[in-house]
Amino acid sequence: MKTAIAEHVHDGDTVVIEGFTHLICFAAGHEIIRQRRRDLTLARLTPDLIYDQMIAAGCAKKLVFSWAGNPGVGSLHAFRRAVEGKGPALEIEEYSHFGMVARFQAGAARLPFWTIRDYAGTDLPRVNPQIRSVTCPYTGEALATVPALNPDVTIVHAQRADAAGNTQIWGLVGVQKEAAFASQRVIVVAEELVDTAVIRADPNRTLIPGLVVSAVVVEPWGAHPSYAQGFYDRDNDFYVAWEAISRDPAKLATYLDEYVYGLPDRAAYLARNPGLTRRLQARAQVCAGVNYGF
Amino acid sequence: MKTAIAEHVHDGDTVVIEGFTHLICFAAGHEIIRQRRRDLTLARLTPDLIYDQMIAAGCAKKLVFSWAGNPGVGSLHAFRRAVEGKGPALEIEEYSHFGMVARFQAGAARLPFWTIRDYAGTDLPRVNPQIRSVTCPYTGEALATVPALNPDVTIVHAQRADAAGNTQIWGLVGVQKEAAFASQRVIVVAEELVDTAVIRADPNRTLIPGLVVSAVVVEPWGAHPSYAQGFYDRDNDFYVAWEAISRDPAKLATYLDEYVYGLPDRAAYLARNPGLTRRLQARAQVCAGVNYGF
Amino acid sequence: MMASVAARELADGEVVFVGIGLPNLACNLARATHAPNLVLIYESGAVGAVPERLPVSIGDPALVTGSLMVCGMADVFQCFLQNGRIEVGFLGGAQVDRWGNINTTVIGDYAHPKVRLPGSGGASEIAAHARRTLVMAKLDPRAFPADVDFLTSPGHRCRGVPRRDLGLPGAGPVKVITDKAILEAHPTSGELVLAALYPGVSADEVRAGVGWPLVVRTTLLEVAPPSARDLQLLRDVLDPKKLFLRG
Amino acid sequence: MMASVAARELADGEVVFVGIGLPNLACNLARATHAPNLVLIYESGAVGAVPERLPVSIGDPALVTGSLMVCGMADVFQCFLQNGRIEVGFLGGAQVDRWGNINTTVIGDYAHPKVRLPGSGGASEIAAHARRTLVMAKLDPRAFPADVDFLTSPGHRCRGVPRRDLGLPGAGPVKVITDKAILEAHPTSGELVLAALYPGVSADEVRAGVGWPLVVRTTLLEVAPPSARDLQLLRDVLDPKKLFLRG
Repeated sequence: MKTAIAEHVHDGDTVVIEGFTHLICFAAGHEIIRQRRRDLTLARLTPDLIYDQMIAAGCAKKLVFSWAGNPGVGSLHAFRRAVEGKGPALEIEEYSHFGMVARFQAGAARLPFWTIRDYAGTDLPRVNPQIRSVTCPYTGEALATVPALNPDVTIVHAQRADAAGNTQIWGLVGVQKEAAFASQRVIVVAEELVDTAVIRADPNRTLIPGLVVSAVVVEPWGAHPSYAQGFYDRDNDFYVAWEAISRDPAKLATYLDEYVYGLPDRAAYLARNPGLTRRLQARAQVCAGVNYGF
Repeated sequence: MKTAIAEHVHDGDTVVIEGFTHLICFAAGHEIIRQRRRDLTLARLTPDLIYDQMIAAGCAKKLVFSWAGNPGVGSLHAFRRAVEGKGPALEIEEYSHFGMVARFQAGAARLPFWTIRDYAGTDLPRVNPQIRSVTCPYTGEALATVPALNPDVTIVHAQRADAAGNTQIWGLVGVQKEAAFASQRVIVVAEELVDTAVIRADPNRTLIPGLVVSAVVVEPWGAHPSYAQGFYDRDNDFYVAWEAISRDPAKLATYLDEYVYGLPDRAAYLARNPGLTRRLQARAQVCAGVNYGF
Repeated sequence: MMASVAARELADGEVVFVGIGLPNLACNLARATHAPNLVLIYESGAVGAVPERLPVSIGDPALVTGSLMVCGMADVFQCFLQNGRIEVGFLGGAQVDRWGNINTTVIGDYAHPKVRLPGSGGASEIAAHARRTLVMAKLDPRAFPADVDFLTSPGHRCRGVPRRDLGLPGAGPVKVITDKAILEAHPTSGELVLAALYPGVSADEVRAGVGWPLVVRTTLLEVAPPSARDLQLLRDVLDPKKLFLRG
Repeated sequence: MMASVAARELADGEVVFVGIGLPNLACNLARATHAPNLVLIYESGAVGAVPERLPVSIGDPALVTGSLMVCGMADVFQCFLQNGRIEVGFLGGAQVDRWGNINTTVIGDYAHPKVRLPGSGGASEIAAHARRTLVMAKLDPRAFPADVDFLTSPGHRCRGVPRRDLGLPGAGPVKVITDKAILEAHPTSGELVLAALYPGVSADEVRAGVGWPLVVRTTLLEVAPPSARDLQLLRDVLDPKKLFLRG
């Protein structure tokens, strides 16, 4: 992880750590904080706790997002302090989920924009000049457009990948495929490194091909407190706890000291959280395979 | 099959039987021929033998396509006779594969058009006025557009589906998902009817949800001479044989009499082709399952 | 009470775009009672979910396990929502105004907000594309201003422009389910009017919770209280930990 | 011979968009010899295919079994091809003209064709987006006219407009591999010129197979014949049934 972040994430980059609730790579975010990257443009649909931590750690110059809350719990207070003028400044560029998804689709297709039927009547285009419109060459109607998002680096957490970066994900897949294809560089962080034969045995399961991947990191439990279907559950208790931690800048600083700066890597993080793996370990519910013969 | 076609395929409809080489539903095409549907607009990327047969049988008023040949063998002669003025007239509307895929994407997203970087320098826009262009609201460059394709009915052949039409496909998936979502009505023809529990055991495998499906037909070997991964191989010998059959209108008429009009259903078709199932039966090469537990 | 009232709005077999919290409770109550074939779709990509536990987030693993389909978010928004396959969408927010517009973005000025809220998420497209939407919010004059500070999700009249002139495919918020009453959109003006009261609630109490002169329907209905069965299901089965039920 | 010559054009590890027939043979020959890590992508959606039999069609089940990834065709064209991930694309056609434009649509007039050909398929987008393309066709004045009857796939100059003015991302057809010689695009004009001859072939024989006054490079190279290994692989292993090899 150290080398992958050092090589592929640079100051000033546009960085995407995707994953919708599922497979959010906290391990990569923590390493970026440890390596003290600065002036990053952080983009993802839901900044979630990981970007709140990176904002608090001073990594972010700008945030591009569509929903900035702590799902089912409350606020991302480091983000709120910045935007409400009670903390270090943070530029924001805001869309809806569909708008962000469409930006990644355009990026993945290497088109300059994507067309969606959205934003009519809302105030969002008034505060975001990047939301524009095109006229349909067939019906003459006006439709909304969003610009392509092509990150410098996208980090995708996955259940398994081979050494070449051929990556398989199941459960919620969010916009990881689009973000990876849209990106200049891609880091895949896998729960499990598997032989290519495992990938080739079920090719329809492959979400991201190795030919777009720059680096593969094997990091078990690397998504905690997010989750990995079939590996471990979401740590909802920590998400609840974050409300109190992030509300108090001092508490937040202490958290970063103890769980990020103060630790060398994810293995140490797990050691620092005794009982975690036992508490969240997934039970087995394995599906049947399908026949690829002919 | 009889009822599904009778209820959902009407004279004058735009009909899509999709499947790229894989899972082309010949059983449905034959039933449409038997029920003597007329004035259909047939749309598919590759008309393949099934549309050549439907053209020869007089079902088609118009063909919308992107590659009209017999893959690796030669021509679709009924199609060629019509277009070369040596047979009953047939309107054509022609795109490239990307153009047809994009038309289904626009249809599935219920947008009036789709944008692609294509056709610059080619003669296709000169002969197809439906290929137009938009100006990017960000870069100012001109990009090609194709109009949405929203069929009246789309027929998708699948390895398995439940009674509600929740459909799982593996191997080549072509544009079936987009065609189904773009369509007013959808008929799913499955090799195997499975309990919903089988679908729910591996939800990432589901390509088409039951909520867009109008009818489910169970028709083993319904794709022959096309194939179904894990069930039976492509009948390449028949594709080769079609060259001689379709080249001679008399031979083609005889084929339709013996294998379509002269037979009540697919079961009779299989009986009429002794040794077929033994020759093409797929060998078992089953992949491992994945864990959906948490 | 709100969850139980919302559940009654769902017909069996309908396709519902579900949010977290009370809407999720309402949907699961409906599934457990009169609408066993309700199809729950979450913006996270879970289709036909049958959560065995109350999901804390819309991306909960329990929504995936045993669902009918899991798809990418591009499909959720393009093929389901924009395609018009969603019959009912649930919305809530910090502010709901006279026209059913919703604000989940900022209180105060966008550039210098008093309170920064999460933002749209999928709400603006649900408000635009779901065939109809149901809004759930507790009455409070600050929560029900005459006009929202920021218009995140379009209702029946947006900054003076009638919904029909905005080319929005869906019918918009047909009902606003509060903790004291149900407001409905006036068929022509689109203004929210008082349509039904919860047992023991007066029209004045509702007026006091709304930041504009609330029009009251001439024939005011009384909302039936939750059945014993509903309450038992909600308290003992669906939300035993009282994650979302309060009182 | 053509397959063997084409195979030499492929570097190990390159991402190749493969068509059926000779291009497929060339790719599998390259994989069996100097380019074991060639990534074969078929427009049908098979990525990193390792066909255990010679595929008769680009949708052959053998391309799926054991491949690295199977994706929908929307991904093939948007995320791989239009995205610029394809390094080499193979093309062929009934007509290849002086500028490397290809016709696979009609011989004669489009509305009243003498011969109706299959059409573009994915060829026009491969010609536009692959970083470079290799064209394979047998010499014949009818197959190599000065200008194609119908321009299906753009080369270096389309109806008078230079490729660079068309905004086409790829470099276009860098080499045309025939049964007698290799033609290459002139670096500035984009016109196909004679670059290399097969053993025992004269420039005049090649001129006779081309429908325009063919320019011949001053330094004309001779193409090395296929190695014994190549011939043995092609005849005994890759195409034992002679499906695509003729002579």
